Parts: sequence; structure tokens; C-alpha cells
Amino acid sequence: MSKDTIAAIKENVIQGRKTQEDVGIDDTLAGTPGVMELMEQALEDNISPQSIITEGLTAGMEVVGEKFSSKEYFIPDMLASAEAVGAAMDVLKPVLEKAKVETKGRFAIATVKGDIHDIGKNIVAILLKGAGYEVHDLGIDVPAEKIVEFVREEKPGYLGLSALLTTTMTEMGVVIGALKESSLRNSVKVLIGGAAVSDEFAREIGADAYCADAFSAVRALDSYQKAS
Amino acid sequence: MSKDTIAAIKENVIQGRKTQEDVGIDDTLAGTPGVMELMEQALEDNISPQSIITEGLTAGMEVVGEKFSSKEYFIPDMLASAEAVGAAMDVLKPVLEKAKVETKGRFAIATVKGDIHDIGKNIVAILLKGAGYEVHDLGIDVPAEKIVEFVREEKPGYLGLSALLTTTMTEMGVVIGALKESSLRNSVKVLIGGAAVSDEFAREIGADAYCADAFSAVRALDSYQKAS
Amino acid sequence: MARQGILVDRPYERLTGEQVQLIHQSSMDILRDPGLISFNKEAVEVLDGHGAVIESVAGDHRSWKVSLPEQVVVEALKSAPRTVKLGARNPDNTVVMHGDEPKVYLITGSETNIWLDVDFPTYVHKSDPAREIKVPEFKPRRGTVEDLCQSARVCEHLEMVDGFIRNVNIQDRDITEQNKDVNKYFASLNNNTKHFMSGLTSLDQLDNVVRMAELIAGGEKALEDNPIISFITCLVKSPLQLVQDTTDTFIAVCRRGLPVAVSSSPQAGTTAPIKEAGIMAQINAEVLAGITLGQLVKPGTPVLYGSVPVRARMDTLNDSYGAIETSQYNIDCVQMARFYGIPNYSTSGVCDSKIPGQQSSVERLFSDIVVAMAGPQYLHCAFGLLDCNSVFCLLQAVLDDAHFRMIEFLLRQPRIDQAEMEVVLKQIRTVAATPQKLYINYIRPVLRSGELSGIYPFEGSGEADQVFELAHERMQELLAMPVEHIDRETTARIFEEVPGILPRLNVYEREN
Amino acid sequence: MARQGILVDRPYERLTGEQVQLIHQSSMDILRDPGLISFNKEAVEVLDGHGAVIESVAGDHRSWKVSLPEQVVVEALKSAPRTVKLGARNPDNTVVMHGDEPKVYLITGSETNIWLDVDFPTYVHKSDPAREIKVPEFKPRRGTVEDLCQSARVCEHLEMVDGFIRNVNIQDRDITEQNKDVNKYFASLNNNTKHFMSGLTSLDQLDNVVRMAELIAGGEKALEDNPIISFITCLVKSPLQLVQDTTDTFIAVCRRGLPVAVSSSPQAGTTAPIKEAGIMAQINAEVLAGITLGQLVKPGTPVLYGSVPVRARMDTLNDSYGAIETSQYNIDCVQMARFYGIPNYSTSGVCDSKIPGQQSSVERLFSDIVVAMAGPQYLHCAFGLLDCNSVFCLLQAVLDDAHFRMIEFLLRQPRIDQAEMEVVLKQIRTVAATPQKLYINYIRPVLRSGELSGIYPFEGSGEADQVFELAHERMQELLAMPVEHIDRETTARIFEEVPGILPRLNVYEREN
Repeated sequence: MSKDTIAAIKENVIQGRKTQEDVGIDDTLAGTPGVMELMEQALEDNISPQSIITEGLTAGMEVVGEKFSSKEYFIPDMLASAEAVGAAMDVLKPVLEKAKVETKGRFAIATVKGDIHDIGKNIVAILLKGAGYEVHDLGIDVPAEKIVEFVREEKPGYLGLSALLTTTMTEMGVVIGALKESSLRNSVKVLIGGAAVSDEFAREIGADAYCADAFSAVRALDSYQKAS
Repeated sequence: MSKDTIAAIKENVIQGRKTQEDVGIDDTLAGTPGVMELMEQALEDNISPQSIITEGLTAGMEVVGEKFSSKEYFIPDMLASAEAVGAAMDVLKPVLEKAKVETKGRFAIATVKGDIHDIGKNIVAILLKGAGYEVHDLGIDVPAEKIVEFVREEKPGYLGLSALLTTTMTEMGVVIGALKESSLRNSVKVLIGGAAVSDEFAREIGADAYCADAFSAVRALDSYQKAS
Repeated sequence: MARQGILVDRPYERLTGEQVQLIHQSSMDILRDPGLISFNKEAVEVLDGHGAVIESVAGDHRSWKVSLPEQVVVEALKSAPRTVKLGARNPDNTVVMHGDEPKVYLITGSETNIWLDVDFPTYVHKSDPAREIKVPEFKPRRGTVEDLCQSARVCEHLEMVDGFIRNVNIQDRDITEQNKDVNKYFASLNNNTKHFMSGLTSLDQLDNVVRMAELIAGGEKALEDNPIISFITCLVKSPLQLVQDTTDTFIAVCRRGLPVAVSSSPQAGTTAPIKEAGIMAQINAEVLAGITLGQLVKPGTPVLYGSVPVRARMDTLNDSYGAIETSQYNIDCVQMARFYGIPNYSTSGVCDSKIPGQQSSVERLFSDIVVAMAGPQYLHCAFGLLDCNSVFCLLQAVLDDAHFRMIEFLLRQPRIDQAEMEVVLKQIRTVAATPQKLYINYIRPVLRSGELSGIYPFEGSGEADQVFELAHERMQELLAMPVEHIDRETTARIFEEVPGILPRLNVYEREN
Repeated sequence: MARQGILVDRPYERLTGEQVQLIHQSSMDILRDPGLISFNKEAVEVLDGHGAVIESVAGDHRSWKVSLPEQVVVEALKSAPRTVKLGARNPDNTVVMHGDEPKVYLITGSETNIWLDVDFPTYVHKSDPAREIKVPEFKPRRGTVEDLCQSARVCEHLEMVDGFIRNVNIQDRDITEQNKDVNKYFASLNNNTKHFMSGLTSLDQLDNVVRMAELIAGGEKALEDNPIISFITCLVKSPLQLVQDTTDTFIAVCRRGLPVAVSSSPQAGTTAPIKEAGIMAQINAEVLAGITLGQLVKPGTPVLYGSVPVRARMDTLNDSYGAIETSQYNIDCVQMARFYGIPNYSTSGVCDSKIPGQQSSVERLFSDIVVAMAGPQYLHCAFGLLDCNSVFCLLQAVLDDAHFRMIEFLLRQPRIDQAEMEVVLKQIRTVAATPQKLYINYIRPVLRSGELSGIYPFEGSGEADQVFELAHERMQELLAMPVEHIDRETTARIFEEVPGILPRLNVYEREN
């Protein structure tokens, strides 16, 4: 029974079905329970959160990643799966906290001051949450002081800065400067992304990584995880 | 006066104005005498045919050729000039014969049996006539026997065969074979042309030259002239 | 079942109604005076019997001057079918064309002498030998019957190709004028289940070719119902001359009742006036003359209004298929054919350039896009043809197929109606109320529905342009796909009853 | 004198009259509910004063919900000019657009960060070192003010370019947010005498930029009569949000009475519905909202209906300018703008591909041809832009110019009338009576008249495709051509009165 539920969670993650109303890739699962309904079932059945995560959620996301790499899946599929996993993690959060299980890490993300573009930022947030990180979205047009304040108080391990415009990308350097001034620079890995920036620019302003797309953000964080 | 007439002939060849009704390249000469009217004048003035040809007609055609090479002139320009020269040569023919001046050579041209396409053939005829050759156009869909008969009786130094169709190009080989059988092959240079044929094909059937376009026919004949 | 075609809801037209009328009337004037020169006696006799005014040409017993009164043409046009069906070995590939419906079917085009092979040799950067690149190189050679088989095979699998015109002239040593027809028909029909059209090399072979088609279709009556083959005849030589032998072929084909494209290909500047008004009045007169003759030979003969107008290049007087005018004349002809309600055989995708490359892409896209937009029924669209249709390159055909898929998508009509709008207004209101304001969740239901166009199919993964390499991979895949050959029994009967087919084309014998 | 433009006699339209009405009505519904979110207080005040229903957003003092009743929009549209004049340093380059006339002017497009240099290094055949070829290679680097000067210079000489949008983002070390505007305006205006349009980096600089334009035009009144500069503002962020700072800029520009493009660039799939009905209803609502605001700020402000719709790529959710839908949305927008009679700023020639090559040619030709056929007045046509408009390549711009010349030729109307027909019928009868039956002699009178299209301008002499090499030669020629700089005296006054222009841009100082 428990095995079946975990397998079903995995399958529904692959299909990107958060709830029973979602259609998924094909019609085969139409009307059957989605990830959220299955989570309830799993917790009722006292299946361990660890098993749910590793054998259900993460195992499903791995398949999704493979299908994306082989071009069978598109981003909307990936996001649907990540959203399902993110919602499941929200359900598990109190359980995990009670069991003192640590998350993969805390990630803060913001579109810098002057810039109001947030598609990329939002996608990164969804994907990282789906990858098991605790994500704090600080929003758009966020001034440096607000970011510094958040880093000081909430101590995220990772900070993502986004800018679409060439006129606002310089603000990323301002944020990094402010972190240095507040002696917080070494407490957080800073990743930057957005249409205007580049690898070269990341080095120039002293960021830790440039992420060409949303997936490189996931890969970058996972690599820091492994290294730590 | 005579210098002026010859210069005017040359200029009108360059402009491609056969008669005074022709417009030429630009409007500058509109209404003034064309090559034909100037020829009358020149013969009345007893200007030597040699001078008319070398300093007027041929000198003009040389300029035309240069302008064509430099892409200032297009084929219709070239043809207009060649037609003017051809018409002038027709006027000079009796005079030249009387003076026993030889033409550059006699050229027969035909579209082979089964083929009725004649644009290319006609253009070659006009250009060669304009280049000073005596041109005999045998027409389209000409059977081998008729060609052989002409070669035997009229003794042209050059024979041009044209075919557009892949289905009729083999007929060119038939003509060459018939010339061989009649022991006439060595009396005439055979040039072939047309969309269907190629250099390779020319070698295959034993033709003397393949002409990719109308100008290569002129060049080929001129090179034989120089060699002889 | 039949092929779908591309319906062009609002065909692109260049001519006003008055201009169409003027062209029509001028063509009628031309057919009366100067009329046609006919080098074909039978045609003269047929036309003479229906009211044409015949005059023999002074000093020539092989040609006649034919003046066609308007009434003769108008009467004959009445019997030309408005709907023409082109059958196919696989009935799902049937093409049904209506002269008044701008629905486009894409057919391969023309006969080429040269087959262009492609190879990707490695080149090394001269001053940095560590840098290697693969460069496409194209090598021409004479086409063979095996090439024709390969081309038929790939065209079977190119989804946008609705019908096959033999595009390679077979020039093997053992191909003669006598056996060329049966071999090109067999090579094509045996490797492609779509409709097959060709010209005939030798009228003698018409019986053999038709017999072959009957055997494949399942008999004489079956071939009539499902005409898997049709013919193209250029009976008119521009300007305004009926050619002796092709007119013989045309008359013979009409008598059989098989579909036939009456094609004229004047070149503006040499065999037609350089001005658009002139080439249009003339080509229309020429095609109508052919159609008239066909209908007088056998009323109801299914004919296509075959227009292959082209402009002369000013530096060579060769055809300039790449000239913008060439496309414009074709678009005009589509409109004229539609005016008469007769399905139109039009030309696009042609180019002056000699190899696949920037120039060929630019030239062919211009004509592919705009001529397709005009809505000809039978678009002879030069899949893979280069160098003014004298060269065939399979790689280019694969590219053309992809580009026609883009054209098909482009011509789709918008799905904008009350019901659709209600759905999206609901989406807009829902999303507007969320903080993230993203519509991504609405993508998935349409993602795999075919409603969205794909990315450019030969887009590489890096910075470089890998179009040729990726198209070449696709071409290899297509070549490796099996085709449904004519069955063993029918093949045996064909080889028995139709003389001259090369034994190496028998796939069943080859197996042994 | 003014620039000619390309008159599209019969514009290509995808929408029926009913569909246009449905989109219009749905946009009106959207503007009422859900309406807009405005992050700009002044806009809220202006709209509030004219009948919009304002609601503050709970827990946020920086944004307001604005519901725009249909009547407010309809009234405001009445004062939007149907004719917009864009002036130019050289008055012969003036562009006059009428919202109801499908006459196309081609303007360069967008601001790119990356400048693509091209080089032709030699490569050697690996197994046959005697064979050498030159291969185009493209190298990206960040754009500089010198690049912008070069681009302006070449675009001055590209004949098809009717106006210049700064296409290179200047990223020199000495360029700051404060001096960027004056430098981009000066670099562009000093190297190009056509109309100049740009967005503003910093609203602070509006006065300086306008002052510069006044000095060049000859005073405040002269600039009003001959608006040599105009602005583009993306005040709407999709879906349906008025952005704080660009709306400030927009309002300030409207107050000046200078022409301004109200641009919205939703992406179908993310910031707009994936369905055509949805993105069309939304973008139309967004643009109308901007135009309405502009007219309420200052009635009669010359505005362009600025539409830059695009579809999302499914594998990245980035913009897919190469998607066929992107062209379709643009064509629809042209039709909507014409419905309102307001000149349309539309987009074509865009592509996904990263460098000039097969893919870029195919992608951009599709959109260039069909969007131009739709007849937008102001075609922001991505001359030289690549990689979703993030890269500029001068070589590509030279190619685009040549292709637009082909499009111009394509769109010419046929010259077919009674008089022309009489001339050609005479030719036909004359030629029919000759034995050779050739029309060649009639070519010369039209040969140099411009009536005939040329061969592909970058056709090589051999078998190979030499398009890039020949276009590169042309590019070098264009770069070597002189441009008419702003005169010495005016330049001195500009440097005196407008702070922040880099001294190296002063061509007169440089001479010394």
C-alpha cells in the first residue's frame, strides 16, 4: 500500500499533476488523485517523510529532468512538476521541522532596484522550491539595503539577483558592495542571472556564479550542496 | 570629316544604335544618324572598308565587350551593338568581296534534330556576326544529313550545334559521327552548347569545344583565328 | 481519405478585377490575331473542325497559322472540369483540386540533369590548427535511376510533399530513349505511394506506361477511378507555337482521359514581352490554346492550367527563377486560372543559385511564401531544385519541406471567436488577480495539441549555424526509412508485360 | 520632400471584420475588468480625473487598481492624430504616416548589448591542404559608442532604411546612467540624417536631449515643425501594469508634444495567454491604455500604436522571435491599429538564431515578407539584429537592406492597363511575324528604367555561395562613405549647452 502511494506520487510528479483536477501529459491519469491528495494519503498512512521525498518527489523530479534533457519535456512540464513538488514540500515542512530534518538550504531571490521584470526570477523560484530548497522571494525593484537586511536577519545560504535591463545590472554590483560593507559577503553565495548579464560581468562585480538559465541556478546550488 | 564619321560609327556601335530611330543607352544621340546612316555616309566619302571595320565597328565592339565584362552592359546592349555591326558588315560585304578581303571565317549553326529551342542559337548567331564572322543559320530541328550536306558544300570552318533537351543532346554525337563517316570531321571545328550539355559531354562525343554561353563561342572562334 | 492541402483563406492577389478582364480579353485578341503557328497537323485538323481559321504558312508544308475566335475558346473552356482528382497508389494520398478553391497541394518539381551530392569534409584553421570545422561541400554528377529511386523514397516521407514529379533525369548508360519512360515511371511508382506526374520522352511508350499504371491501380477501370499517374506536356513553345511532337503526345494523353497539365513557359524578355502586361496576355493565351485543343480532342479531359512563366536574366538571357518578377507572374497566373475555375499548376521555390546556401534560401523563400499565399492548387514547388531547376539536391529538399511546414503554419487562420475569447478572458482575469501574473499554467493543455509552431527544426545547440548538418542527419534518417514497394505479384506482372524495365529495379529479384 | 515608403496596395490581413470587432470589444472588457494595476501615481491621478474608477490595492501604497470604462478610451482615441510626422535632420528623410494608409516605412530596431564582429579566417582542407577556403566567423563583444556611430553611419547609406532607432547599447567605461542619453542621441544624430527614435535611460536627461534636438533643428519652434527625434516608452508591463518610471517618462514626453511610440511587448505563454485570441485582446488593451493616458495628458499627442508581441519558446520560455506566431500576432496588430486609424509600430525580421546563417535568413525572411505585406506604417524591422534582438551585426543589416529591396519590388503593383496592353499587343504581333520570334529588342528601353528587378545582389561569380563575403565588401564600402555631420557651429553649441557628451564624439576637435 505505502509502496503504491509513493509510486503514485512519483508518477504524478512526472506527469506534473499537483491535484486531481490537473490533466498532466496525457489523459491516462485524468480524475485520479494528484500529488496533493496522495500526500495526504501518505501522511495518514504514516509513510516516512524521507521516503516520500527521496522515493517519490525527488525520484520523480529526476525523471522529469531527464525528459527535459532529451527534449521530450518542455519548460511548462518542468514547472508543473516543480510546483507539485513545491506544494508537497510545503505540506511536509511542519513534519520535517518537528523531526528536525534540515532542508537543502535557504535561497533568497530578488529583482534588483530599478528593474521590474520577474518572469525569470519566478521560474527560478519555482524550480528551486521543486528541487527542495527553501525559497524566499523578495520581489521586484528591491533596494540593496532591503536585501542586506534580509541576509543579515534570515541568513540564507544563497542569494539570487536578477536583472533584465542593462540599465539596472550595475545595481547588482551595488548589492554585492553593500554586502561587503556589512561584512556579510562571505556568509552567502551570490548568483546572478537575466538577459543583460554575462559570465564576464559576474566576475567583474565579484558574484559567485552567473546562471544562464533557471536550470543552471539549480545545478549551481546542488553543486554547492555536494561541496559542503 | 572622315575621322568624324568613323568616330561616330564607333560611338553608335557602343550605343547599339543601328539606325537613327534607335534610342541607344541614353537619350544623348536621339534623332542623330545611327550606324546604317553613317555607313552610307562613310562609303560616299570613300572611307576605306578596312578603316571602317577596325577603327569603327571592331573598335566599338571592343568597348562594348569591356563594358559587358565590367557589368555596365547587359546582353540586350551587347546584342543591339552586335546587330548594328552585323548590319554594317552586310553593307560592306559586296565591297569587301570586290576588294577580295577575307572575312574572319564562316560559321554554320543549327539546333539539332528533335530540338526546337533556338534562343541560344540565335544569340550566338547575332554575336558572331557582330564579331565579324559570316554566319549561316540552318534553323531548328535540323537532321544530321542536312548538316553534313551543308558542311560538304559550303565548307564552313566552324559548326555550332545547340540542344536544350537532354533527350536531344545525343543527336549531337550522331552529327559528329556522320561528319566522320563523310570524312568531313577534320575540315570543321565543332562547338556545342545548350543547357543540357557540358564540357564532359563534349569530350565524350568528340566535339572540339563546349561553349557555356554565347560569349564563349566568340572567344573560342577568336582563339582558333589567332592560332591559325 | 485524401490529402489535406493548405487552404488559403484569403489568397494574395496582385490584379484587380479589371486587370484580370483586360488580360483575358487581350489573350482572346492574341489568339485571333496573330493566332498560333502550329507545327502539328492533327491539332490543325481538330481546331479547323471547330471553327478556327487555318492558313498555311507560305513556303512551308510543316506549319500552319491558326486564328482562334474567342467563341471557340469560350466554348471549349466550358467542358474543362472544375474539379480534378489525382489518384495515388496509396488512396490516402489522393489529391482533389477544385479550380475555385484556393487550397494548395505541394508537388515536387521538374526534371534535372544534375544530382548534387553533399559531403562535410573537415577543414582546419590555418593559423590555429587546433580549430577544426566541418564545411558542407556539394558535388554535382549526372543523375541515375538509382538517384530517382532515392528521391522518390525521401519524398514519400517528406510530410509536406503531396505528390511527386520525377525530379531526376535518368542518364545511366543502359537508359535509352526507348526505355527511359518505363524506367522513370517504375522507379518513381515503386518508391513512392503519392500521385506521380511526368512528361513522356517517347510517345511510343505511352501504352507501356499506361499498362504499368493499370497493373498497379488494378485494371483499366480502376485507373480511371484512381488516376495514379498524370502527364505534363509543354505543347506550346513561346511565343504562340504548337510543337509537333509534344502536341502529338498531348492529343494522345487527352484521348486516354488521364489528367494532364497544359504547360507554357515563356521567358519575359526573349520569348515573351519584357513587360508584365505582355507576358501575362501571352502566357494566358498559350495555356488557353492548349486547354482548348485538349477539350476539343476529348471534352471533359481533366486539365491543369500549367503556368511556368519566368523572367530573363539580363546578364545571360537565361531564365532567372530568382527574379522577383518570376514570382509575380506566377501569382498573376494563379489568379487567371481561378478566374477560369481551372486548377492551376504553378511554380515556386525556384532560384538562380547553384548550391544550397544563403542565396538559395533567400530566393526560394520569397517565391515559396508569396506564391503559396496566392493559393494555386498544384504548386510545383521545386523541392530541392537549384541553378534554375537544372540541379537536384536531396538536402535542399529536406530543408524545403521544413520551410513549407512553416508556410503551412503561417497560413493557418486565427482561432478567434466568442467561445475562445470567453476562455481567455477568464484566464486574464484569473492571472491578473495573482501576485506573479504568469499564464504558464495554461500552456500545457495546448503544448502537444499541434496548435503551437515548433522552433526552427534545424536549430543547433551552440552558437554556430548547424542547419546543413542537422538537415543532413534528417535526410539520412529519411533515406533509412522503409517504403511500401509495389507488391511482388504485381511487380512480376509489370516486368512480364511491360518491356524495357531494368532488372536491377526489381526489388524482389534483388533480394535473392 | 519626404521619404517614399512602400505602399501596400492590398494589405495582407488575417482577421475578419468580426474578429477585429471581437478583439476590440474584449479589450474594452479587459480594461474595465480586471483593468490595470498602476504603479505610477500621476497616471492614476490623470485617469481618475477623466472617469476611470480607481481602487487602492490592499496593503500597498505604491499601486492602484484602475478600471477604464469604454467611454474613456473611445473619447481619448478621438484626439489621437491619424497622421504622424517624424522629422529628420535632412528634411528629405521626413516620414509622414497616415493611420489608414498601409504605407510601410522601414526603421532599424531595438537596443542590443552585443556587437557581432565578422572576420573571414582561412581554413585548410584537412586531407588536401592545397584547398583553402575563407569561412565567416562571428565574434561577440559589448557595444560601444563608437559602434553606435558606425551603425548610424551605415544605416544612413542603406537605402531601404527610412529611420534610425539606436540599435547598440553603449557600454563604454565612461558611459554612466547620467550621460548615456546625451551620448546615444548625439552619436546617432551626428552620424545619420534620418529620423531618430530612442528610449530614454534617465528622465533627468529629457531636457538635455530635447535641447540638443532644438539646437540641431534650429530652435523650439523648428523642432515642433520638424520633430527630428521621437521616443519609445514601454510604459505597460504585461499583463496590464503601468510601470512607475517609464510612465513618468511617457507623461513627460507627451507634455512636450514630441512623437512617442506606446509599446507593449507581452509574451504569449508567460505574460499573456498562449492563445492568439488572448494575447491579441490583451496587447490591444495594453496599447490602448497607454494611448488613452497619453491623450488625456495632452490631447493630440502624436502617438504610435506600438506592438511588439512575441511567443514564448517552450524549451526556455524566452522570447521566440522566430516563431511563426510572433509574425502572426504582429500582422493582427497592424490590422487592429488600422482599425483605430493610428499609425502602427510593428516588428519584423526578428529571429532566434545567434549568428547570420541559414536559420537567421529563413526566420527573418518569413517575418519580413509577411509583416511588411500587412502594411504597418512604422516597421521596426530588426535590421541586423540576431539572437532575439540581443545582438547586432552590421553584416546582417547590409543583407537585410538587400532583402527589403526585394520586398519593395515584390509589393509593387502590376502595370497592366489599356495603354500598356496596346503597346505589348503590338509587340506580340510584330514578333510573331518574324522568323526568330524574339522580343529581346524591346528590353533596352526598360533596362535602365528601374522597372526590372536585379539579380540577387550578393551572387558570386562561381559555384560557391559568396553571399557573406560580398555583403562584407559592401559593408566596408558603406563604412567608407562620408556622412554629413552636424555643422561645426552647432556642434560647438551642443557641447557648450548640453553637459556630459564625450569629447571624443566631437569630430571637429578630433580633426585638430
